Amino acid sequence: MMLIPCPHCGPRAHAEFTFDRPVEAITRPDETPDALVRNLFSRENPRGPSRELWRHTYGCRSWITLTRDTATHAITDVRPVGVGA
Amino acid sequence: MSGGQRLSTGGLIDRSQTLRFRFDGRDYTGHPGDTLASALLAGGVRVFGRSFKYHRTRGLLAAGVEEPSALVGAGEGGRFEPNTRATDLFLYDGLVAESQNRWPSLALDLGAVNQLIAPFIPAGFYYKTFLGPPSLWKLYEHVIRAAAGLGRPPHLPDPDRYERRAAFCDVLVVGAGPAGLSAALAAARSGARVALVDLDSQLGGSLLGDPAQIDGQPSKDWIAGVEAELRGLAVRILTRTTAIGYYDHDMVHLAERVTEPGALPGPDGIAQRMWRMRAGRVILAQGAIERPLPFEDNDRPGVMLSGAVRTYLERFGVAAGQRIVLATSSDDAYRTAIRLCDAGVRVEALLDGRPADGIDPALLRRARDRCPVETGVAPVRAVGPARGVTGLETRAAGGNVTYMADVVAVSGGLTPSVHLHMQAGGSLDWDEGQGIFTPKDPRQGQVSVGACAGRFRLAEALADAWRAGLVAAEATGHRPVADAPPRSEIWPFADQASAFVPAPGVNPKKVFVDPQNDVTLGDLDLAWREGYRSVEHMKRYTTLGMATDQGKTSNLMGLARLAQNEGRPAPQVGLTTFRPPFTPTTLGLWAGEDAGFHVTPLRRTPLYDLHAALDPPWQAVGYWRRPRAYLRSGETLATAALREARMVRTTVGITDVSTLGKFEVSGPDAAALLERVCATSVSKLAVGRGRYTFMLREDGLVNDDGTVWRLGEDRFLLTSSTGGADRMAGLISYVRNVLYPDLRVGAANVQEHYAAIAVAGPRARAVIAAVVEGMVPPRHMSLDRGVVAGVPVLVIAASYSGERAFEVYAPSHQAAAVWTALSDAAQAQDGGLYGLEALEILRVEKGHVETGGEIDGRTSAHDLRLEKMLNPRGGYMGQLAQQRRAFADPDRLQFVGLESLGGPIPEGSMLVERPGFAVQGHVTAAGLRVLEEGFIGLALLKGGRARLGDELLAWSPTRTASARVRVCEPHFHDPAGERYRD
Amino acid sequence: MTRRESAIVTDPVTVSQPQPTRLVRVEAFSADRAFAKAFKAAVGAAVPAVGKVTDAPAGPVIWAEPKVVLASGDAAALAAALSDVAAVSDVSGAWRRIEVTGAGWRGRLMIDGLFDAENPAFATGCVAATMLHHAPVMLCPTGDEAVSVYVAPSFAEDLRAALAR
Amino acid sequence: MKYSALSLLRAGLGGHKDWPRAWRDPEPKPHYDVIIIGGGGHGLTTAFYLAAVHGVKKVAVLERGWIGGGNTGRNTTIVRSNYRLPELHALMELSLKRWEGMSDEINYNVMFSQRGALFLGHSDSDMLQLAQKGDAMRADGIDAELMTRDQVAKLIPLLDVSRTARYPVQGGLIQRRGGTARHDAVAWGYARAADRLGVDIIQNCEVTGMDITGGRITGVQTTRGPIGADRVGIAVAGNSGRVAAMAGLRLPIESHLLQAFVSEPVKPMIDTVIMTQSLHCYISQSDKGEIVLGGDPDAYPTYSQRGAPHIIEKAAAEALALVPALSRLRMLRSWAGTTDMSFDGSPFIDATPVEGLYFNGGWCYGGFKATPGSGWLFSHLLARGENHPVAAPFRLDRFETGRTMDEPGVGPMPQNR
Repeated sequence: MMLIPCPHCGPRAHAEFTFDRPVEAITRPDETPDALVRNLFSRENPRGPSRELWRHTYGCRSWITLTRDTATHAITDVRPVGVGA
Repeated sequence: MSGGQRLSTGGLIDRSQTLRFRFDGRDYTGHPGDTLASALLAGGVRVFGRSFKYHRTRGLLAAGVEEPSALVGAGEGGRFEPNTRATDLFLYDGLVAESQNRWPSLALDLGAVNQLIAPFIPAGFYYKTFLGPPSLWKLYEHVIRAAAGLGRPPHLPDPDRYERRAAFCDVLVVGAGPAGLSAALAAARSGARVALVDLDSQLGGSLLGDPAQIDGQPSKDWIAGVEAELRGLAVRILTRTTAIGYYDHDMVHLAERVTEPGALPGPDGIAQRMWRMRAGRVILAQGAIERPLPFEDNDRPGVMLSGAVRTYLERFGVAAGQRIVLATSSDDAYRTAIRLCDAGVRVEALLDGRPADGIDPALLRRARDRCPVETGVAPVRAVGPARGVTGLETRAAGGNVTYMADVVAVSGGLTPSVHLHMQAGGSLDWDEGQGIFTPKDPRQGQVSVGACAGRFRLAEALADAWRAGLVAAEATGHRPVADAPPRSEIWPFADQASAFVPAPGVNPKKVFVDPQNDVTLGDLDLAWREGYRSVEHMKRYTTLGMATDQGKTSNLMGLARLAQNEGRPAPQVGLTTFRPPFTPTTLGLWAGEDAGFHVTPLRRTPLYDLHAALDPPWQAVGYWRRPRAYLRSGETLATAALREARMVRTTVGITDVSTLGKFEVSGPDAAALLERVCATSVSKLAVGRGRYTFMLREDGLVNDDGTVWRLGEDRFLLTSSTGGADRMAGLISYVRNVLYPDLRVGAANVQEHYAAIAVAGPRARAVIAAVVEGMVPPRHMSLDRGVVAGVPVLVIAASYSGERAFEVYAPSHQAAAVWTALSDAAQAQDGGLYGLEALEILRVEKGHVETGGEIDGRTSAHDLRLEKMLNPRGGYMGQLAQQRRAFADPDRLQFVGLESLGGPIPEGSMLVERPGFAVQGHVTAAGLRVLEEGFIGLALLKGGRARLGDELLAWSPTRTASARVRVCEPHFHDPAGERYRD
Repeated sequence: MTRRESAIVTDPVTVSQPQPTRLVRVEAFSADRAFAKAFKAAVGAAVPAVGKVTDAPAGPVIWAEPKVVLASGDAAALAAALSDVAAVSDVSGAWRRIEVTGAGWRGRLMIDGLFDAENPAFATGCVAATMLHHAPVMLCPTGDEAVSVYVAPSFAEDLRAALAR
Repeated sequence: MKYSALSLLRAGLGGHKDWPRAWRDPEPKPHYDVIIIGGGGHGLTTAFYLAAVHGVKKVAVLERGWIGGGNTGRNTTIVRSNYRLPELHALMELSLKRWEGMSDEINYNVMFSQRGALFLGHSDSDMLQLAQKGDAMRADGIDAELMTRDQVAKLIPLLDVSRTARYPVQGGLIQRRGGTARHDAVAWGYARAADRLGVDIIQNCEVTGMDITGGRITGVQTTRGPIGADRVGIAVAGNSGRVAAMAGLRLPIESHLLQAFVSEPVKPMIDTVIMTQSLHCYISQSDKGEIVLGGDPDAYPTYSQRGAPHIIEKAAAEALALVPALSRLRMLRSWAGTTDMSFDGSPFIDATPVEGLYFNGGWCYGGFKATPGSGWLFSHLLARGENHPVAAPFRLDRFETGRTMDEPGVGPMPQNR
């Protein structure tokens, strides 16, 4: 079970969090149709460091971005997103 | 005379107490501190079980968890545990155990006939035969399955409980042998929060079977002293606890056996406990596992590991046999020979495969003082019947010599236990001389000390472990103490040579590498000849190392054979993957508290107890439970539901809708946020008014629907379906926090703040007027606030049933009084309660789409006839994605109504021209006209919007039911909505 | 030689029935001084720091999310007082409070838990939101031998039974 | 040498000395008509059908490790075609029919056991959904039968059918032709059969780059040197993203992880494959006697092939809720595979924008049952350059057009699947 260092709550078990998407897949409603298809419906899907959007759903409910190595699960550079960022 | 016997003195057992137990129907005795293995060995038992394929007799090989052969069924009834290692069960009074995988009995097992056809059933034979159609394989399979499997399957539910517990520490030490104790002491003295776990029943590890002098005192006393000091330093000490899995970021799962297999638990009823231990640093001190030697019939009962023979002697006071011969390629066996002789047990000879000049002369002298020692001698064949070995044939320069013995103690050297290091993602070094892999790069916070790091000399292990303890304490923020590490007497002899290659002339087909799965060197050679040359192919083709011991004593010998066949060094050939659990772990323990009824949480609405008192049939909706109907005596579910539906159409009914999603959005940008989340316009809504809305997913398909209400200039209430509530909470939070963090708005999830009670029917207005003080019943799609029985309520005039209806929102902890008041008023109007079934009948007749029904995650706004409500200004989630070409395909499945031209329409059935014709759609909901005759339904039909009037067959082959139907508008009841006007 | 007692503090605890709360959700439009001033005036206690609880006359004030605080009191009054600096919603019905009292409360919260309640740093004045027996909860120690466990009403009955087991 | 009881008998008398290698270990040739990247079940069946059905002579399968080492060797061995959507019916039923002739087709016993694949229903609404799935199957010519609680109880004596269970059993939907198969045997069997038709199976040969000139593929770079080809087919499941990236392609695929675990072997106790509408666990018993269990995927992208323990805990709890007698069995081993999750849960069998380069992937966690069907369809595409009708809907551009096939209707985020 990964340990995710929440910027507000400190290190917590990843069962308290939910993965939402890679940051590249964040699509605003006002994007162009091509950008939408590119961001939402295709992925770089790297084997290695990947910038991701998670939420501390069963903790402080805040959103965070972090870099996680998809092979070793090493987690670095955790930052709050949006409100209170 | 042959077989084990209890010596009059010695062993760490409590001879003052006698424990009685049964094995295969016979009574035996033992003492506290015995394992089932040591007690049976003391009782002269030699055959413990039968092997998987050839059903050859199996004795006791080891003393620890690496035991591959002595597997028994332990306990009775719901506590019966098959495949239990006799070495991993500490004796208790009244234990009942049985041998397994034999019919009719252990002594006479018909399965042994497989040995006659052994030449025709080598590894992988089943891939080459039993060919033909699957129907033929089914017949063969029936026989194969009956023969396969080891223990008897349990068939009763488990009466005991399993607890799961989180725990945290700075330093976790796995293994409480000399190295583990030293590391734990160093870390604890330095002030770290330490946990020390060991799978044995007491601390000491290898010292229990191999006592030594440490810090000038016998190891027994040293251990007791260290344990006392550790407890004084608040170290959490867990015995009978196995570190079974090393997971991400130094989380280690520890399986604690609170009770022995089959034993009764204490008052708390807990049989085992799983610890989720999060550690800062992990010090692995798991020790090493001894390797057997390759010779013919080396699987005979009586062939045992040399360290095990020593442990049975020193720890359990049991001589494994009357006359013992030792064969070794390591110094370790010398200690066994010396201790046996000192205890008066007859040692026929100590046979060392290494040349004389490869052995320390001082060690040879010590052994030769006590028993004959020969060097350069390799074992060739175990002599003796299936019942048990009677001697060992060996080859030496002078020729073959056979030594008579009832126990052949073997040692091919020690293999460091690198399982957890590898599970953590570590890598390995290879030492060709000793034939061992040792831990290299850790990758996580683990370090290996002592024998599991390849450090077999006690003095060296103690010092190395002490340093590791200090480093771990410092790494977790504590100042390391300056004390000196524990010192032990110097016993320098710890050399070993790998002895994987059998003596010349030995028949590989008779050399057992994996005794439980009956895998021989011959099988490994066959696999290699046939091209299964990756270590993983060899393992899977021969099933080497796939038994319950997972190859703890066999994997390396198998790997060495492959390397020999390949002509490549072992590290290039590689090992198979180390996977959790380290030792097999009870499924009930994995399930923890969630077994049985608590497999998932049960969410109760605030009015649950009021419903439960009427004992309604429940409908699971996610983790919620909602009443389906309130049956009166003599009613079936169907008749009750129809009565309730008619009641709502004619008088008034109330129902609990508390599970709906509810969000209170407030602030200057509240409308702006809602117009991102909802696909309909919201900002033009007048205060006090509400309207239907729906939400799209980012891929443009409909996600959920609900209603939105303007409570104030900057305050809205948004509702969504029960099924969609959690999805909507996530979507709103994503839009608010990630996409538009700068909006001045707050979005509160008030799903559980409000209980919600729907009041529907022609007399609903009268009920509201009678019960709610301080307001006039709001007109349709309007809201107002009032008081019911002293409780402040919000009343919104929304309808799902198609009747004039209201939803009364009250704070959850005050809702019971509101329900009772409304219920009494409804009964006064000849109305009453209605449940989900009636609600479904009503909404189908009205033609409302439902999340999970028509909104099936594959339908668009246009498919569901909702496109006209889309917000013309756009900017809502999913807006762009719904412009993709396929959304305009004419043959999309579109929402329609169905009128039956005959009987009831089977719900879920396929819409076809005629049976067997192409499927053109399916029935999403089936119902009936509540106050008139006729069966109706809702459906999704290809190009449905343009096919009003078409006639089709609603066909259900699985229920052999069908109905001819005509496509129509999906609104059967009051399409114009006149009933909403007062 | 017999099995060592497992190293767990098994002191008894008493578990109360779920109690209603008077919590009000206050989401600051921006966490600036204006908000802090208005909040202190309206609630009678300072805005709690991250992971902290402050005490106000009407009851505890609990940090919940970035820019979100759960104050105790009357929702309408707070909404009026804070309308231009925060979004205020009554969530009193969305939480229940279960009191766990006794020396063993920290050990009890480790069962089927994810959070380190045995860490002495987690003491009176702290709040930790986590999962306990599969239920989302907020844990607020209120003394050396007492902790308030806030949980949504729908999970409250199962959680109380699990804690009392 | 043909495998049969007779040949086994004859070999037994000779000490099994003369069995030939099941597949050769050739050096890579400079050029092939078709290269398949990925030596799993899908790659090997594709190569076999290219040679056996389409007569393509020079075919190579390039496997970076050992054949069958990816998802082929990591799944829970379930074979069925009880899906809901028509496009998946056609695909999975084509595959199931090929399973029924597989052992004879490749003269290698894959132990395909048609013991029935049963979905349990725990409420009237579950039973309605199962009836709908069954009706959809029967309408497309696939066997499906509803079962009452008593019939289910007779089929699975150890199932908890008590009314007070958290998920009381109401009945089920069984596909009798579904069941299990020995996963390793599928890889080895097709490798042997393909090798006998001249296909080169090249292990320890990782593709490290693609040679593309003028928008057309001419070959690949590998750890054993460059190899030319007229057409290249990608069938690497969880590594689809990384291999496609070598050709500059971004795929609608995210690599996730699914765990599975087995118990110690016991005598027969479960004779059919158990799945359930309301829970996510699935249960069967291998011929060796191990209970094979699986549950939820780990909901985040990963190539680690190592899952989180709380997922296993949930799967064990669900399995015990259905079959309480499993409690005292012990878990012997747990592992994980890398699942190539597509964004509607359906696979891709299609050409790519690079001429001569074709892609087969996106099988999520349901690829094993589709192994022979996937090979049949992908070989058709590789041999003829245009898709088989059954494979036509599984286009790479379906997310641009919107013609998605989302069976559970959960939308584009793979972790919700």
